[in-house]
Amino acid sequence: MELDSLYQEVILDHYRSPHHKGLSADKDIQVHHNNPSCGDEITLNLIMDGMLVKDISWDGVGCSISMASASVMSDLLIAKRYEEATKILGAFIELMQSKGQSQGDEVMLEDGVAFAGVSKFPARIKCALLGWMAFKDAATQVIK
Amino acid sequence: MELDSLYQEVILDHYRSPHHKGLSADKDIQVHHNNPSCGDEITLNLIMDGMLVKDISWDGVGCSISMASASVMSDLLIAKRYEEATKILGAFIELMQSKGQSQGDEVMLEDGVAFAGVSKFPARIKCALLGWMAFKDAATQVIK
Amino acid sequence: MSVDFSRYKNDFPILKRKVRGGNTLIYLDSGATSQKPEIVIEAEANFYRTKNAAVHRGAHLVAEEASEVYEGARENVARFIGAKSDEVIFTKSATESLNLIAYSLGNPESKFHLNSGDEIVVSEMEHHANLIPWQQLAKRVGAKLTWFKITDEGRLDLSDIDKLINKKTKIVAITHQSNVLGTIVPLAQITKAAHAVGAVVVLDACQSVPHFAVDVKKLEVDFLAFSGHKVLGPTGIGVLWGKAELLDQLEPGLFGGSMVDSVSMQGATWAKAPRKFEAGVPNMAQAVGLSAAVDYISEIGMDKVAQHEHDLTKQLISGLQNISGVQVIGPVDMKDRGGVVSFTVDGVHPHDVGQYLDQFGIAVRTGHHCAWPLMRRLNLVGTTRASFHLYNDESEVKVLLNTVSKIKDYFKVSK
Amino acid sequence: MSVDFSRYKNDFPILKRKVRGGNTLIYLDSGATSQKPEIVIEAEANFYRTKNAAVHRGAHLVAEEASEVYEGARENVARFIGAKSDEVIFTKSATESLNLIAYSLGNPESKFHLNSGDEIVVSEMEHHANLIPWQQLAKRVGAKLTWFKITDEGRLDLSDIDKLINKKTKIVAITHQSNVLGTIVPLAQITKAAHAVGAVVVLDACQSVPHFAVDVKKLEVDFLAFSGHKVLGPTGIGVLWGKAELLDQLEPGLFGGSMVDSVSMQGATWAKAPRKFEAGVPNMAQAVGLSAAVDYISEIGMDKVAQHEHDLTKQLISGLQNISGVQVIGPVDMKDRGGVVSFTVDGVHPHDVGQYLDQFGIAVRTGHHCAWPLMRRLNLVGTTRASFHLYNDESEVKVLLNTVSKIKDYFKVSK
Ligand SMILES: Cc1ncc(COP(=O)(O)O)c(C=O)c1O
Ligand SMILES: Cc1ncc(COP(=O)(O)O)c(C=O)c1O
Repeated sequence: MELDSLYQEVILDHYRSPHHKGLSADKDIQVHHNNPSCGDEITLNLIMDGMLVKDISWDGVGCSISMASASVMSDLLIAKRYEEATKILGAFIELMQSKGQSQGDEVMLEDGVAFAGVSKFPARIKCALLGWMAFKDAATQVIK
Repeated sequence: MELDSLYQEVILDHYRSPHHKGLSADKDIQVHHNNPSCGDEITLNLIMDGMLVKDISWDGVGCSISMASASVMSDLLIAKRYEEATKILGAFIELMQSKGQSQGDEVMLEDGVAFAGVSKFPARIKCALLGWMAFKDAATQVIK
Repeated sequence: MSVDFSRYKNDFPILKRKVRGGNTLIYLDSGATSQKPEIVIEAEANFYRTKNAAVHRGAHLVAEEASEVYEGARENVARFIGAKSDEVIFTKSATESLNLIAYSLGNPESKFHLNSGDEIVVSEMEHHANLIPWQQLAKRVGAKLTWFKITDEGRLDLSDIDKLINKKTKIVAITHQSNVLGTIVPLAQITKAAHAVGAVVVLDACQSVPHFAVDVKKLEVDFLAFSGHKVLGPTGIGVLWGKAELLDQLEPGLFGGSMVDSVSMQGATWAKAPRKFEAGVPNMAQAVGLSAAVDYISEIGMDKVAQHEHDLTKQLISGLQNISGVQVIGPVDMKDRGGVVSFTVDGVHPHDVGQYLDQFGIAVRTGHHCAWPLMRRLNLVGTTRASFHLYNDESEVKVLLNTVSKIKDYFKVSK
Repeated sequence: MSVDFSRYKNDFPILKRKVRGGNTLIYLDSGATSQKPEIVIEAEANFYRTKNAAVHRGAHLVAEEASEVYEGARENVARFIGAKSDEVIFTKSATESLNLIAYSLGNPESKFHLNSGDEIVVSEMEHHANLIPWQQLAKRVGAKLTWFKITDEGRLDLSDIDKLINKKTKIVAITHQSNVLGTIVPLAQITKAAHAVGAVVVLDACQSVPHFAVDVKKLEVDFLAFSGHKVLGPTGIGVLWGKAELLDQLEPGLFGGSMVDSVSMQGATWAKAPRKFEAGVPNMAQAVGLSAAVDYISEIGMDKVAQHEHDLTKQLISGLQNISGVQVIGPVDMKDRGGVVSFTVDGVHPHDVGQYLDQFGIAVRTGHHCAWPLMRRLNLVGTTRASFHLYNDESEVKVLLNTVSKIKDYFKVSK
C-alpha cells in the first residue's frame, strides 16, 4: 500500500535505533529547532574542525520520519567537508520537493533515498527536514 | 409609482416649509440625536408645563422624511398632555412598523398618516423616527 | 430511542469523496473544523447571487435586503444561544472574539477594565486562543495571570479555587469543554466564585456550542465565544456574546466604518452594541451561512446531537480501552464529557498514528492541538484525537478501532 | 480600441435580478462592495464540498489539500500585487488589516514601534477605517495625530508636507484613492518624504487594488491593506501586506493557535510571518474565493478594467456637469482620478436622491461614506455616490444621467 513508500524498512530501523542520538559533552555550537505545528523538537550539537564536519550529535522528540531523518543525516554528514555536506543537504532537499518523481542519488544519499516516498506526503516534508535544517543553521553559524 | 407612497405631497410640503423649526431661546431641556449611518441630525428644545407639552422647537439637517416628520411631530405634540403625546408617539411607531399594512389613525395622527408609506421602506423608518425619538428622550428626562 | 442519524450524512457533500487508498472519507476531525451541509453552502452562495450589498449603508433595495438577512442572522444566532439580539457580535472567529474582548477589557477608557495588580485566571487546559490573549493583556496592563491546575484524570482541579479567585481577580477565562480531553468544566462553581468577587467570566464555547444545547442565560457567564466553522457553518465567522450591561461599558477593540456615532479628525464616539463592535463591511455571507447552519442543527435538535455523539464516544472509549498499548488521555467515565477522544499508542508517535489512519481514509488530528501547556503537564509530545459530529456513525467507530488495533504491528513495536 | 466588456456582465448572477419598479438592477455601488462572478461563488462553495479541513494542522489528506489551496491562494494574491508570498497576511477585511498594523506598531515589544511624542500623519479624506485606528493608537501611546488638508477641488494639499512629515513622524497612513472624491493621491512625493525621516507608509488600497494595477514594489510603501469583497471576492477576507523586514520586527496583534513557535503558561514566542499574524483557523474558503477573483480579473487585465472605468467616469462626469443644479464633488479632470463620482442635487437631500434612483433600479450610495471629517471640510451633509466596476456600461450611465435630470422636478425644487 501507498503508506509503505513512506515508512520504508530503513526508516523504521533508524527510528527504533537512531544513530548519534545523545548530545556530546563538547560542542562548537548547539541549536534547537522545532516544528510548532506538530511539536517535534530537536537539539543538535555540532563540532567543526576547520571546514570539516567533525561531529554531529542530537536529541529530540518527534515522529519516525523526523527522528530517522536526523539519524541518517548524522551518518551522512559526519566526516564530510562542509562543501560536500552542503551538496548532500541540497540533494536531500531536492528529493523532498520532487513530489514522488525522484528516486534520489543512492551514491550520495545512501540510506537517505529511503525518504523518497516522503515527497508524496506534503505534510511530512517538514518532519524529514527538521534535523537537516538544524544542521544547516548550526554550520552556517560556526562558519561565518 | 411606488415612490409616491413614500413622498406624499404632505411630506414634501412639510419638508419645504417645516413647522417649529428654529430653536427657542428658553427650554427645559435640549437633546441632540443623530443617525450615524446617514448623517441626519436634530437638536430639539422642549418646554414642559407640569405634564403639559408646552413647546417644542428644533433644528437639524437631514432628508425630507426626517425633517418633515420632525415638523409633523411638533405640530401634533405641542399643547398635548404628556400621556396623550405618548399615545400619539406609540401610534406613530406602530404605523412605522406596519410594513405597509396600516393606513394610520387619521384622527390621532393627522398629517402623520402621510408617513404610512415609509413603513414599506425599512431603511427610511429610522429617518421618520428621528425627531420623535428626540422628543421621547427629552420628555423622559424632564418628567423623571 | 434516539433518531436515526444516517440520513443526515447525505447532506454533507464532502463525506462522499474518496481519499487515500481509494477509501471513502471517515471524518473524525470535527474538533478542528466541522463539515458543512449543502444547505449552508448554498445559503452563502445565494446571498452573493441575490442579495449582496453593503449592509447598513445603502439607500437601495439590495442593501435593504442585505441588511435584513444580516440582522436576521443575528437574531437567529441569538435565539440559538438564548441571547438577546443586540448582545451578539459577529467576528471572524472565536480567536478574534477572545482577542477583542481582551483588548476591550484592557482599555483604560472602558468603564470596566483591568488595572495593574489585577488578576486573570485561566486553566492549564486552555486552547492557545484562550491563553495567549490573556498573557498579552496581563503584560500590557501589568496584571497577573494565574491558572487552575488539572487532575491526573484530566478534570479541572478546583481544590484551590478560593485562593485562585480572590479579591484581585477581574477576569476568569475558561474553556467550556477541553478540545483535547473532552472534559466539560464545572461552570457553576466557577461563575459563583468569580461573581462573588466582582470578576467577569469569559467562556470559550468553541467545543460546546456545536455539540450540545447552550443557553447563555442559564450559564451565568458574562462573555462567550465560538466559531462558526465548528458548528457546521462557514469559515470566516465567529461570535462574541456579552451581557448588554457589560458591552455597554466597554470600549471597542476594532475601529472603522459603521461603528461610530460621530467622527471628527480629533476623535470619535461609538454607536451602541452590537454595532460598536463591528467595524467595517461585515462578513455578511458568512453570517447568513452560519444562520442556515444554526437552523439546520436546531431542526435536528441539539439534545439529539449530544446524545448521538455521547453514544459514539462511549463506544470509542470502551473500544480503545480494549486495545493493548493504547491509552485514552482524558476522562473515561462519560459524566461531563464530550465527543473528543485523545489517545496514544505505545511506541508510535501520534503523527505516525495519524498517518497510518489516513491511509484507511480516517481523518484525525495529531499533535498538541494548540494546547501545548496541557501536553507539558501530561508529559506527552502529543496525542491522536478523534472528534465527532452528527454525521459520524457506529460503523466508522468500528473501522477506527479495527485500524488502531493494527498500528503496533505495522510499526513493529513490541507488545 | 478597448475590449468589449458586455460579455462579462453575464458572469455576475445578481445583475440579472429585478429590483424596485420591476427594473433590472443597475449596480453603481461597487465602492461599497463589488458583485461576485459565479466562478468566485463556486470556488468558495467547492472548497467546502471537497477540501474543507483545518489548514496547517491535520495529519490527513483533506487537511493537506486544504493547506495546499490556502497557501496557493496566498501565492496567487501575492502575485496579483507584486509581493512575496510570505508578505501577504489574510485578515477578515481592510478594517482589520489597518487595526492590526496599528496594534503591532503600538506594541512596545515591536522592534519598530511608536513612542510618546511621535507623530502619525493621515489626511482629511481618510475613510474612518484609516483614521480612527490611528486616533486610538495616538491616544494609547501618547503620540500626536496630524493630517494633510485637501484643496477645494478635492486634491491632497501637499503645501505643508515639509512641516507635516518631520523628524517626529513615525507613520504616514494615507488612502490610495478617496472613496468619496475619486482622487488618486500623489504617492511618490509622500513616500519620499516619509522615508527621508525614517517613517513607514501605510497605504489604504481599498479603492485602488480593485480598479487598477497595483504593484507594491513600485509603490514603495511599507504596508498596504485592501478588502476582498471590493475586488470581486467574497466577504470576510482582507489582505494586509507588509515588507518582510518590517513584518519581522513587529509583534502580532491577534493571538491564538497556529501563530506560535512555542507556548508555556507563562508566555509564548511567535512563528515567522505570515503565520505569526494569522491566529486561529483562517477564513480558508474566503481566501480561496479571493484567489479565484484575482484570477478572474487578471485574466481580463487590470489595465483594461481601469480604461473601461475611466471611460464610464468621464461620461458620467461630463453628463452630470450638463444637468442644472447638480454639483460634482471632487476632481472633474480625469488625471489621477478613479471611478468614484460624488455629486449633489440642489435642494434635494442625498438620501432622497438615492431613494429616487432606487425606484428606477439604480443602486448608489448616499451619506457621508464613512468619511465624516471630509464632509465637514466640504460643508456637506453628504453626497450621492455612483461607483463603477467592470460590469457597468455606457447604457447604465445614460439611464443614471437621465434619471438624475428628473429629480428636481419630482421633489418640486425650483430651478
Ligand atoms: C477607502 C476605504 N478604506 C477602508 C475601507 C474599509 O473596508 P472594509 O469595510 O471592507 O474593511 C473602505 C470601504 O468601506 C474604503 O473605501
Ligand atoms: C477550545 C477551543 N478554543 C478556541 C479555538 C479557536 O477557534 P478558531 O481557530 O476557530 O478561532 C478552538 C479551535 O481551534 C478550540 O477548540
